[in-house]
Amino acid sequence: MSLLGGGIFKGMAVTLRNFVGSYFYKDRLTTNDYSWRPSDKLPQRAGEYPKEEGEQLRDTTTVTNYSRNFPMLLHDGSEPMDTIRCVACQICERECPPQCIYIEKSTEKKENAGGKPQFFPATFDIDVSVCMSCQICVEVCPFDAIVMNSQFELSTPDRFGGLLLRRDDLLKSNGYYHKIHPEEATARDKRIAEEKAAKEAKKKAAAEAAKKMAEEKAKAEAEANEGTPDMEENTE
Amino acid sequence: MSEQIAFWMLSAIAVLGALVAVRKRNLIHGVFALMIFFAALSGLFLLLLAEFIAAVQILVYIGAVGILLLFAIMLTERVTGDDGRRMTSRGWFWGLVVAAAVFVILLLPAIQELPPPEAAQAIDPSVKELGHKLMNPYVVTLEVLALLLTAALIGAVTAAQGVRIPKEEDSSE
Amino acid sequence: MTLHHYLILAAVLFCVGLMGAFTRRNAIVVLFSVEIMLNAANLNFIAFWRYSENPALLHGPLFTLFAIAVAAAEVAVGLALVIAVYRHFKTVDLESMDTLREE
Amino acid sequence: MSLDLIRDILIATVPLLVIFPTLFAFTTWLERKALARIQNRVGPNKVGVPLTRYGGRFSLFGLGQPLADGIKMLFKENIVPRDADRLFHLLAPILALIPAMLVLCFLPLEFPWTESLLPVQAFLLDGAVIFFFAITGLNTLAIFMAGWASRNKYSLLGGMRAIAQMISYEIPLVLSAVVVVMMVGSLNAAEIANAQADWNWFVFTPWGLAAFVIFFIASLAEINRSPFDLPEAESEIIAGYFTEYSGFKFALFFLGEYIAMFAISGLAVTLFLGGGAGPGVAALPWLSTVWFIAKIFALIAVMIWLRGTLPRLRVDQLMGFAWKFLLPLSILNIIVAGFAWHAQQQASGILKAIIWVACLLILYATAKGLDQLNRPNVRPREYKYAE
Repeated sequence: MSLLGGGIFKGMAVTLRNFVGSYFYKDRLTTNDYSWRPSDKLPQRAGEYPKEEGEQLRDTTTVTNYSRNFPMLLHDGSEPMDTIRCVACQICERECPPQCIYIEKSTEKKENAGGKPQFFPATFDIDVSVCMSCQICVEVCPFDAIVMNSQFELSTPDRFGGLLLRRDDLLKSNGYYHKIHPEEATARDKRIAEEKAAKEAKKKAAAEAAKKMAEEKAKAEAEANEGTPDMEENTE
Repeated sequence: MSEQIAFWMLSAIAVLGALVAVRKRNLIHGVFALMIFFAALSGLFLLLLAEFIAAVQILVYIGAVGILLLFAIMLTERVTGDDGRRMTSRGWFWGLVVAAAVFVILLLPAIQELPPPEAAQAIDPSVKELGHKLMNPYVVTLEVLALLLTAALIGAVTAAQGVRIPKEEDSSE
Repeated sequence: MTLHHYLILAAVLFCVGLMGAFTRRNAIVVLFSVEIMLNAANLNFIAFWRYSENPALLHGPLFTLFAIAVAAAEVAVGLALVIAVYRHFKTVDLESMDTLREE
Repeated sequence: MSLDLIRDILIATVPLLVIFPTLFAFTTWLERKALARIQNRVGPNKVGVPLTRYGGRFSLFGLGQPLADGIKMLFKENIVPRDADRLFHLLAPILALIPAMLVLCFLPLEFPWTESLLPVQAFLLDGAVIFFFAITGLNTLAIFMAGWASRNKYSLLGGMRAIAQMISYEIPLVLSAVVVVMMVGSLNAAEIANAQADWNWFVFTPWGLAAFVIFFIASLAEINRSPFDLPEAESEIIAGYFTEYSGFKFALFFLGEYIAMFAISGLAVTLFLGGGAGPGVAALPWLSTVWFIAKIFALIAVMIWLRGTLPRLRVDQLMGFAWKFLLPLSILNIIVAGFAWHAQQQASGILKAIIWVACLLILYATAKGLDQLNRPNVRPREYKYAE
């Protein structure tokens, strides 16, 4: 026989403990104090953080490593458009449930990080007012070109243009990715390296196999050339 | 003086509310006009020092009857409450004539046959006295009323639940 | 304010209700009108009580109290009937419920 | 005569219209702070007293937040849906506020400056308590009006839910107040409060305690507070009846809701918690107002606490709780109170104690039995694969 309504009292005891505890144990409070300077101007576009880059990075890295907000595009080098990973295959655009991605493919090819001439996105827009942070674009991308950012300061006074992130807003370096999501970035890089190695190995093996095949073929042909008269005889 | 202002205002609101309730095409607007009428009437009861009746008027008419009417409209009409078809009934003219005739018949004694107007006596309205009256001389009436309400409740539930109508009756026009 | 004022007001309200009941086709509006008439009658009772010889008897409020209770029951049953009728005829238009009429 | 009357009425009512909206602003801040602390957050702490800079040194625990919120609400765009019924869309928030403000007059709140105005004070009305319930019921209409006028199915659903819920919970609410009315023999709010002088609060009797618990639960449902906030359930029907409201109209709804909270808590204080009674009142009469408001805030603190604790009910659980648990219990409570009160009139000392214990046992056993009867007939889930 439990006390009638005992569950409610138990729950209230838990919340009371949290309430009182939050005043005495500072480590209970999970929020960090948000450093906004009164002199900061309001950003005109989402992601334009009115702070210096260092501070901005610190701000995104103060949130936990597992925080994800909206997607960003990765590049590998110092010059974003030379080493962009995205090849404008438009898979993410098709898969996006709220259809917040808009891509225009470039007309000509250009060398990218892989050293091969590839298409690149002439336009790559994400409407963050529509995006629901589902991370499906990240799942489907075959080139590891799109990953989740954790930047949260996105407020702007402009409801329409300000919340539309352009390609150049979205491009972030791999180093930045390593800073905000170290574990995930390391795992991803490792996987990319392994895949690359496997590809290389496969290529090598394929080349060897082709060589072997060619040798065998040559040998067989030589043998065949010798044996053809017999065969002709046999068939006749 | 203040009593007169209150009377004229409340009676104007009551008559207007009743007229709108009766003539408005949109039924939901009509119900709200009806509630304004009930509220004005409750004010008139208060003016007549029948404060318990005024409270009951609000409680029963606005709180219960009005809501019930709203639900009935939502169940039977379109949600917007617009009565799209022809609003007036066939014999509307004769209806008006009869209403006017009844008005005259009601008005004549009110004006003529009563003794000259007398001032209201000072009374001490007491809910307690009303309660004692309900419990002592009128207790049988109260019990019968309770039975009636129960019967009405059961009747309403059965009527609204509906009897299973056979299929062929449904299809016949 | 005298009794006459209240009686005339009640007469006006009653006739407004009567007019509604006679001139509208919608069953629910007819129900509104009946309510208006009942309330006009209640106003009469209270007014007569207030200006009566012996208000301490509380006849007016008591009668009105019973009338309100009966009216509440009436509305409940009336609306239940309207809904039942709506189920059957798919309308609350009083003039299209004419199954008994000879064609 | 007329001018004096008008002056008296103004003196009696204007303080109510000033004090309670001010308390409303404070309560929103209190609620946000308390809920934040319950969830181990800090809550609003940036906006300071007026005229200090945003995030400045004098933030004073964020006490300026209500003011900032109010200014924001005032300047927001007022959006009316294209198909909405414009008149009703405008009237609904006003109609939501009026009854809530009106019933404040029925609380026996005596301010020092109103002592000379006894004839105009509404709580001296002979049927103050029944008027209170009658006028609180008008809130339902405003909510329905808002839901219907928005021409939005979620709003309409919210409005319908609100009507069903408020009608259901009004019955236990009134029936639990009947116990007190029976014991005092009056519907007059001032008399009820006076009857509880000298610590004779009704909450200290078994039937009074049961009635208080029922009243408190039903009042939570009546003002759409968590865990009974189904009409405005964000996760199910967006925001219910005020989905289509923005700016100042939304603020009016918000204000109306909180004023209703004060009003119903004030009635609970009047009926069960001794009104303005408390230590020191005999010496300093104005302390009774302070005590009254302090008791209201105690009840509101419990409401906030409950909001931080309990999840929202399901619709069928909500209706079942009102009709199958609270209603039978409150009817039984009336019967028990009637018999026991009569019995204890003659009894004294030990017999009285026995009656009280018996009453408590009967009420608790009935509540427990009703609880058992209402338990859904489901076995605990058996896990086949998980341990």
